[in-house]
Amino acid sequence: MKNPLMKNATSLSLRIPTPKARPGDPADLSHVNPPPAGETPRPDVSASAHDMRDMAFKLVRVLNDAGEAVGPWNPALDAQTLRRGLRVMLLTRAFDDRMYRMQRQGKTSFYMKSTGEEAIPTAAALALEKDDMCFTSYRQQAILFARDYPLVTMMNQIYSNAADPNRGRQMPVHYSAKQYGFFSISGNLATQVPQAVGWAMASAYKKDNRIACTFVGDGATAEGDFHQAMTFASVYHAPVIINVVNNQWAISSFQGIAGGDETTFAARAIGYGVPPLRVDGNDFLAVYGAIAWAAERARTNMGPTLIEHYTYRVEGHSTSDDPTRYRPAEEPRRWPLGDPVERLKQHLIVIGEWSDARHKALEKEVAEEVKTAAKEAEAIGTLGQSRPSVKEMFEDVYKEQPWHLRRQRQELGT
Amino acid sequence: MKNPLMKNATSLSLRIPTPKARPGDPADLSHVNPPPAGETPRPDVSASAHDMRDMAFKLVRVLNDAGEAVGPWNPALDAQTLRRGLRVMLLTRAFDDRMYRMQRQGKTSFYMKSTGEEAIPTAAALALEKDDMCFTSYRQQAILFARDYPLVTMMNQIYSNAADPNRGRQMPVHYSAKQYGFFSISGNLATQVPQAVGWAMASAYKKDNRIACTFVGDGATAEGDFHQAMTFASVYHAPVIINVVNNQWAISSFQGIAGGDETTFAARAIGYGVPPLRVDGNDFLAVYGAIAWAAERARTNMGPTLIEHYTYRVEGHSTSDDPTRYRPAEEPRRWPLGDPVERLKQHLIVIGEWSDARHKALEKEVAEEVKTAAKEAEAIGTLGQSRPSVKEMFEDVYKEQPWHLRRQRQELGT
Amino acid sequence: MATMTMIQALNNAMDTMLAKDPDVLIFGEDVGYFGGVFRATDGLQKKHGITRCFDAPIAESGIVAAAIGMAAYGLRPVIEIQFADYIYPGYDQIVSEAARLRYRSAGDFTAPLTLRSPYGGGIFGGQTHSQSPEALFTHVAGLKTVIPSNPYDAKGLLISAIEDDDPVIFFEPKRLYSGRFDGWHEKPVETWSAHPASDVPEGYYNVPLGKAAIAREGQAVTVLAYGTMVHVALAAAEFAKIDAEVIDLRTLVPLDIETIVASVNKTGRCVVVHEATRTSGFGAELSALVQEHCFWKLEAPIERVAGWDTPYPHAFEWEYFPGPKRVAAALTRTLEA
Amino acid sequence: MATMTMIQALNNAMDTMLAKDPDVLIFGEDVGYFGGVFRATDGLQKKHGITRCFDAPIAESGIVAAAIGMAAYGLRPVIEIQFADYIYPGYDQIVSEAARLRYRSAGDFTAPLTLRSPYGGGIFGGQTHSQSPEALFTHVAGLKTVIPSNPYDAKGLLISAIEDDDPVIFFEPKRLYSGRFDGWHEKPVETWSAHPASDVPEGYYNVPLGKAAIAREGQAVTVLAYGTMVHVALAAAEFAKIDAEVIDLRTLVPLDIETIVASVNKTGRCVVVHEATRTSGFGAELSALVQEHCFWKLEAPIERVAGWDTPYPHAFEWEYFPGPKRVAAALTRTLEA
Ligand SMILES: Cc1ncc(C[n+]2csc(CCOP(=O)(O)OP(=O)(O)O)c2C)c(N)n1
Ligand SMILES: Cc1ncc(C[n+]2csc(CCOP(=O)(O)OP(=O)(O)O)c2C)c(N)n1
Ligand SMILES: [Mg+2]
Ligand SMILES: [Mg+2]
Repeated sequence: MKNPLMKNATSLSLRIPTPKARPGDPADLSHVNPPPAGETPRPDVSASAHDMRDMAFKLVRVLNDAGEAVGPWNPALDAQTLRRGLRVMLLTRAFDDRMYRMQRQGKTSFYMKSTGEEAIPTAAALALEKDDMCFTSYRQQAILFARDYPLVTMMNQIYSNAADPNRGRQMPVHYSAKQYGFFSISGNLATQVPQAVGWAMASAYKKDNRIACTFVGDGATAEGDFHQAMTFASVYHAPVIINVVNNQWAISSFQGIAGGDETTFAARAIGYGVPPLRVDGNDFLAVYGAIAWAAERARTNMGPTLIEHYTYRVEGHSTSDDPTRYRPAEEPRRWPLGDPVERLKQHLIVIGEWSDARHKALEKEVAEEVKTAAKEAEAIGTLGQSRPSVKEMFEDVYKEQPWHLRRQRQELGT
Repeated sequence: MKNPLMKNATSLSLRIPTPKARPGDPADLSHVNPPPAGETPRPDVSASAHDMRDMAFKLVRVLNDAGEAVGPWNPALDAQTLRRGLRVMLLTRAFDDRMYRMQRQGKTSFYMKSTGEEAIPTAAALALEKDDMCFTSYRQQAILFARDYPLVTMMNQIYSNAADPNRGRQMPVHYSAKQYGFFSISGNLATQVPQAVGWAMASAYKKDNRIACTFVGDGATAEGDFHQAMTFASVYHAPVIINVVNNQWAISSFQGIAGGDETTFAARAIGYGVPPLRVDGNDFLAVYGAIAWAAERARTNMGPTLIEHYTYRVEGHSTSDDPTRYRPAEEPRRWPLGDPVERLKQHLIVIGEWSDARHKALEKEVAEEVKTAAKEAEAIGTLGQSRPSVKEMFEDVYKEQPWHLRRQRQELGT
Repeated sequence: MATMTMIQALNNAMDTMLAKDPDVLIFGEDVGYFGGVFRATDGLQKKHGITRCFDAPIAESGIVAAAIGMAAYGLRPVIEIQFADYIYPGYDQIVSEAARLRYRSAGDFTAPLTLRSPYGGGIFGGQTHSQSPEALFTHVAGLKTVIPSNPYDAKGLLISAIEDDDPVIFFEPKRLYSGRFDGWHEKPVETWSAHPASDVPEGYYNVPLGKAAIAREGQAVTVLAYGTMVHVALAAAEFAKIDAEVIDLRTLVPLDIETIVASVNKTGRCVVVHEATRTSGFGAELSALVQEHCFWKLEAPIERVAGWDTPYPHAFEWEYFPGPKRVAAALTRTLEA
Repeated sequence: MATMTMIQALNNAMDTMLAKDPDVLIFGEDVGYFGGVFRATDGLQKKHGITRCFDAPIAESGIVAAAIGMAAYGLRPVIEIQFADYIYPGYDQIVSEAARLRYRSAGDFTAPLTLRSPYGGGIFGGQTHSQSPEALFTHVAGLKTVIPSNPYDAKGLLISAIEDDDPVIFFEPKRLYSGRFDGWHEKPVETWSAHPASDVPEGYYNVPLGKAAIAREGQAVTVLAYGTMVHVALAAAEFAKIDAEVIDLRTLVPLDIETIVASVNKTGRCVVVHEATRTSGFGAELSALVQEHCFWKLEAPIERVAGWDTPYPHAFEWEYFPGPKRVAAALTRTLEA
């Protein structure tokens, strides 16, 4: 059994995973082999997690290359809902584009786009109830658009201006909107995931019927918080949907650095006895179907679901990095699962509910909407031009200001 | 798809898992359904983790009820090795018994037994090379016996006496023995698991051929450290064996509180693309076979393995608790997988290499050995009767004593 | 009124709040059926139901995070960290999340949770069952830190903490759980029943956060202490026969600066006592504050008596613990300065 | 000799040590191919090979733990925590493990690792890219804490940290990475090349840990500072036209008490400056130590100028940051006291 010679026969070596292609190489996405749309079966919502293990290695897809919605995961949405989804995605994209430019113009300090990933938060928001609580990372801004949160207020936050609901205290894009079922975004990765589980436990404790829905990046799944979220969700059967947005990158690190070369992120669920779903994240209908499945499961007291959304981060991580320094410049365009906006647009056209002309008009409309909001926000002021009263720096540290903060405020002379 | 009525149709409720039986109830271990010995297949050491997923839901067993070694996992050890294993287990048990009594007599502050779990560390130590590094919890003392660490030195540690190798700084049972491939035990649960991975990465980095072997309790798998260990081991293919000792209890919490009601602990491996093994932890031969399999894999650069050892904590958590306050008093005796010592003894008798008489003699021999060591240690002194020089309190905080510690030492007058 | 030990008073505080407010719930490692390794939650699950007091996975970070989520929902979770020494895995969730949630969301979400944890040494717990990490929390804006020294305060302060709308770190001096330990470890420990603060009302009351108590009035020197060290300071004053004014801080943040300043201005001398390691301990803050506020009245250097800057060593429990003799020596030095 | 910015000097220190010692290796989030979000490890992977400088999962606790395991094996890992604000998930491994490994095993195992992390504000990073958590490490026995203020020291201290046999927390004032920022944020930042400390030898040298530097000699008042605040203190002295002696601590633990005491005994006055929140900041320890050692020589209360006790707020960067005016005001007050 134990071979005494073996010990000296091999010497170990340290393996550091690397992506298939770096700047200068041609993009290589040959490992992305999506199954045809419609192929992956849809288990009953009451299926046992154990029986669903294989779902971690499949890919839920509804929209085929021809733009048709096929297979058991098709949520069979009406055209109005589909157009609503398209609008939210376009609005998100227009908003992202404008705010990115505003940052480049020095009107704020920082911005983060969600380009290419808009289907995930959009479809999730439409599949959930409005009062379900979302615990997101910084790349699910589309949820706010889907829930009709005022654009101007988002911009005020980005500009840290006098009307900023966060009172100038958070970096741009760290929204908080309790009335819109949107939990305060943290700068610390993954912390929201176990918090969402706690919120869901509270909802169950109060015999409420609201559920929690949380999002975390592929990279951030490595944090201990992810494990604790899965453990607590599993142990207490918390009514929560845990979404891993696998957009292939974590700043400059490809998903292999988070373990994605070894198995899928959906597979993590298996280790906790939680049902896994793995979804084409650029397929609006597939995401909707998956979230609706998980939401029904959660709401009927059957506990948590882990969903991996397979997608691609088309832009840089944020305004602070240049992705062509660490990946082939054409990789985004080569992404085999296409663009979520284009795919939903095509589908609507195929079913006769949309046209290129209407699409152009909608693009114009949302650009106008963003522009109008931007004017309004900029009239209040961009970063440094307008801001809340300095004395607010000392407020909300505690509910009531203790003496030492009062004294510090006086020392500053505000 | 989305049923507007559903939302109000159900209200959630919070589920808190509970064990089948509490004090006053009859012990109920009906969920423990071990497959017959020999049934679980043995994959090739180079099998892919993906193909091995089902191993997480099986149970590697070699010793059948008749005491025969059967099936593909039988490591086919010679009688000498088997007797050595038996001796180490008996020695461990004798040591535990005596030190437990010493604590009860006030000769030290604290003690922790490993009764019922001795096969796991013992077989592991015998299946590993002597210079493989073990990162253990407080319940793998048998490794030290298996590696011929001096009993007296262990007792000196337990007594915090003048000869304590830890210089009176650690609570009892927190051994450290680098020369014996035994990493310093921490009081903080699970921290050793990612450290073991780091050690294994270093070994690979240095093109060494030593591997790391780490142990963590079922309860402690919930710590973030466990997740990080699995992630790093998976990403860097670290030559490490990660052992979860599922002894059903974490102080007063049954393993369902750590997620054990939902799936197996071995299943955690699947989410990281790490091969899982699930082993009858009370079967010396099964544990040996599994560790040898994983060691060969690690040593030949094929990376980590996660092994769940299914066993039972027969005694209280430590000298600080009384288990009959939270579980039926007869539960330990009802454990369906028996006692590891009895099972190995039976096997040795069945193969004609042992007898009741020899067993009794061995029991006496190890008791004597423990007694002799105890006398020697007690001659040096028990807790409070003897200890290192007080000035050692200020040493080893840093390699060199900085001024402030020098001054504090002076202030104390030592 | 009943006579209670500190652990009984804490148990009673939680019992009271579970009965009073359906939004209060308790969880932590071993706190459910078993009632906690120190029995703080003994009987609460049985009395109030399994969803009101239950066991948690061994995951301090998850425990804090779940409590934050619950608090954000609107509950008032009370969590137990089994030993303060094991709080660090949860440190990020406490510091980055609970402490800043109100601030970062401008009050949109808040985290009114109470984190209880036994702390301090004196039980031969070695380096991982003896720590006093309070300074790691007093440095963090947004947290309140509370440490009681007797049964009456323990109950009243814990109730205030649970009702407080901010996150409260509530450290319980485990050495005081069952008796009034005053640092004379060779002598038998005084039972709580011999002490007036063991008279604890059965029902609801509170002791406000942010208010110190004067444990002993005196003229010669001010001693600032909390937790077990209050009793050690009293024993030291008696031992050294010094007319010390012993202030029991009770709440570290927000601190009752007025009581402190009034006392030091009166005595002109100050000794700060804690069990935590000295460097960057909370005593440093107290010393800095006292000299800032009372510089012109100070007649001697402010002394700090604290745990040594080493881990808490198993075999040297009483050399490490800043007992009455060390405190008495500091009092004497301060008076002679 | 070459002219280097601080980030270049740090990069050069790691380059030097990778070349000198095969047991040195570097890992952290984005440090490999990309060279780190602040480019501290730029080019090192390419030059020294992928196993010498590589990316890690986003798991600060795992990063520290792996480094501890490597250090226990015998390597000298250098890890980067992307921002000091993200160190807390790794806090348990640092405090409970790295800091105590030598002590608890009586030297059987040690943890000679270096943890580098950009810290401090001034870049509009808001509450999660601006923190100064040094006091959370100075309180922990077994850790050394180092903070450089200029390129020459940065390289020399980092080399000492890597060679040190104890775990070292090495905080890098990110605001100084590319220029000598002195707190006058409205003015253009002075390039490092204009400063003598940008003359950095290409090869191996070190600056010993535990030794402060006198950044400016003076007679009127002693200013204790480190990192960015050294330059702010210099600017403040100039602005207030006060003959301050500015001490650049460089190492916080172990502290160079001799240099501090000699200076305060000379000037009789002391101002402590840091960017971290004030309460329980390292300034409290400095203030306490100074009054313990120099009580009879002090002619005015020791002042602390520090970050306010709030999170670091995005829109109020310069009201939060303790700039030259606030420091100057404290200097003036101290002289007038
Ligand atoms: C605890 C913590 N560590 C590190 C960071 C720095 N950081 C911000 S975003 C990011 C990458 C996250 O990648 P991923 O989770 O995949 O999300 P994505 O940006 O791709 O949406 C890192 C490392 C952080 N914000 N918090
Ligand atoms: C970080 C941390 N949290 C809590 C504890 C307290 N504690 C010590 S042992 C234990 C139970 C561990 O159970 P398990 O991991 O199943 O191991 P077993 O004791 O069964 O071998 C607990 C909660 C600790 N030591 N460290
Ligand atoms: Mg990503
Ligand atoms: Mg266990």
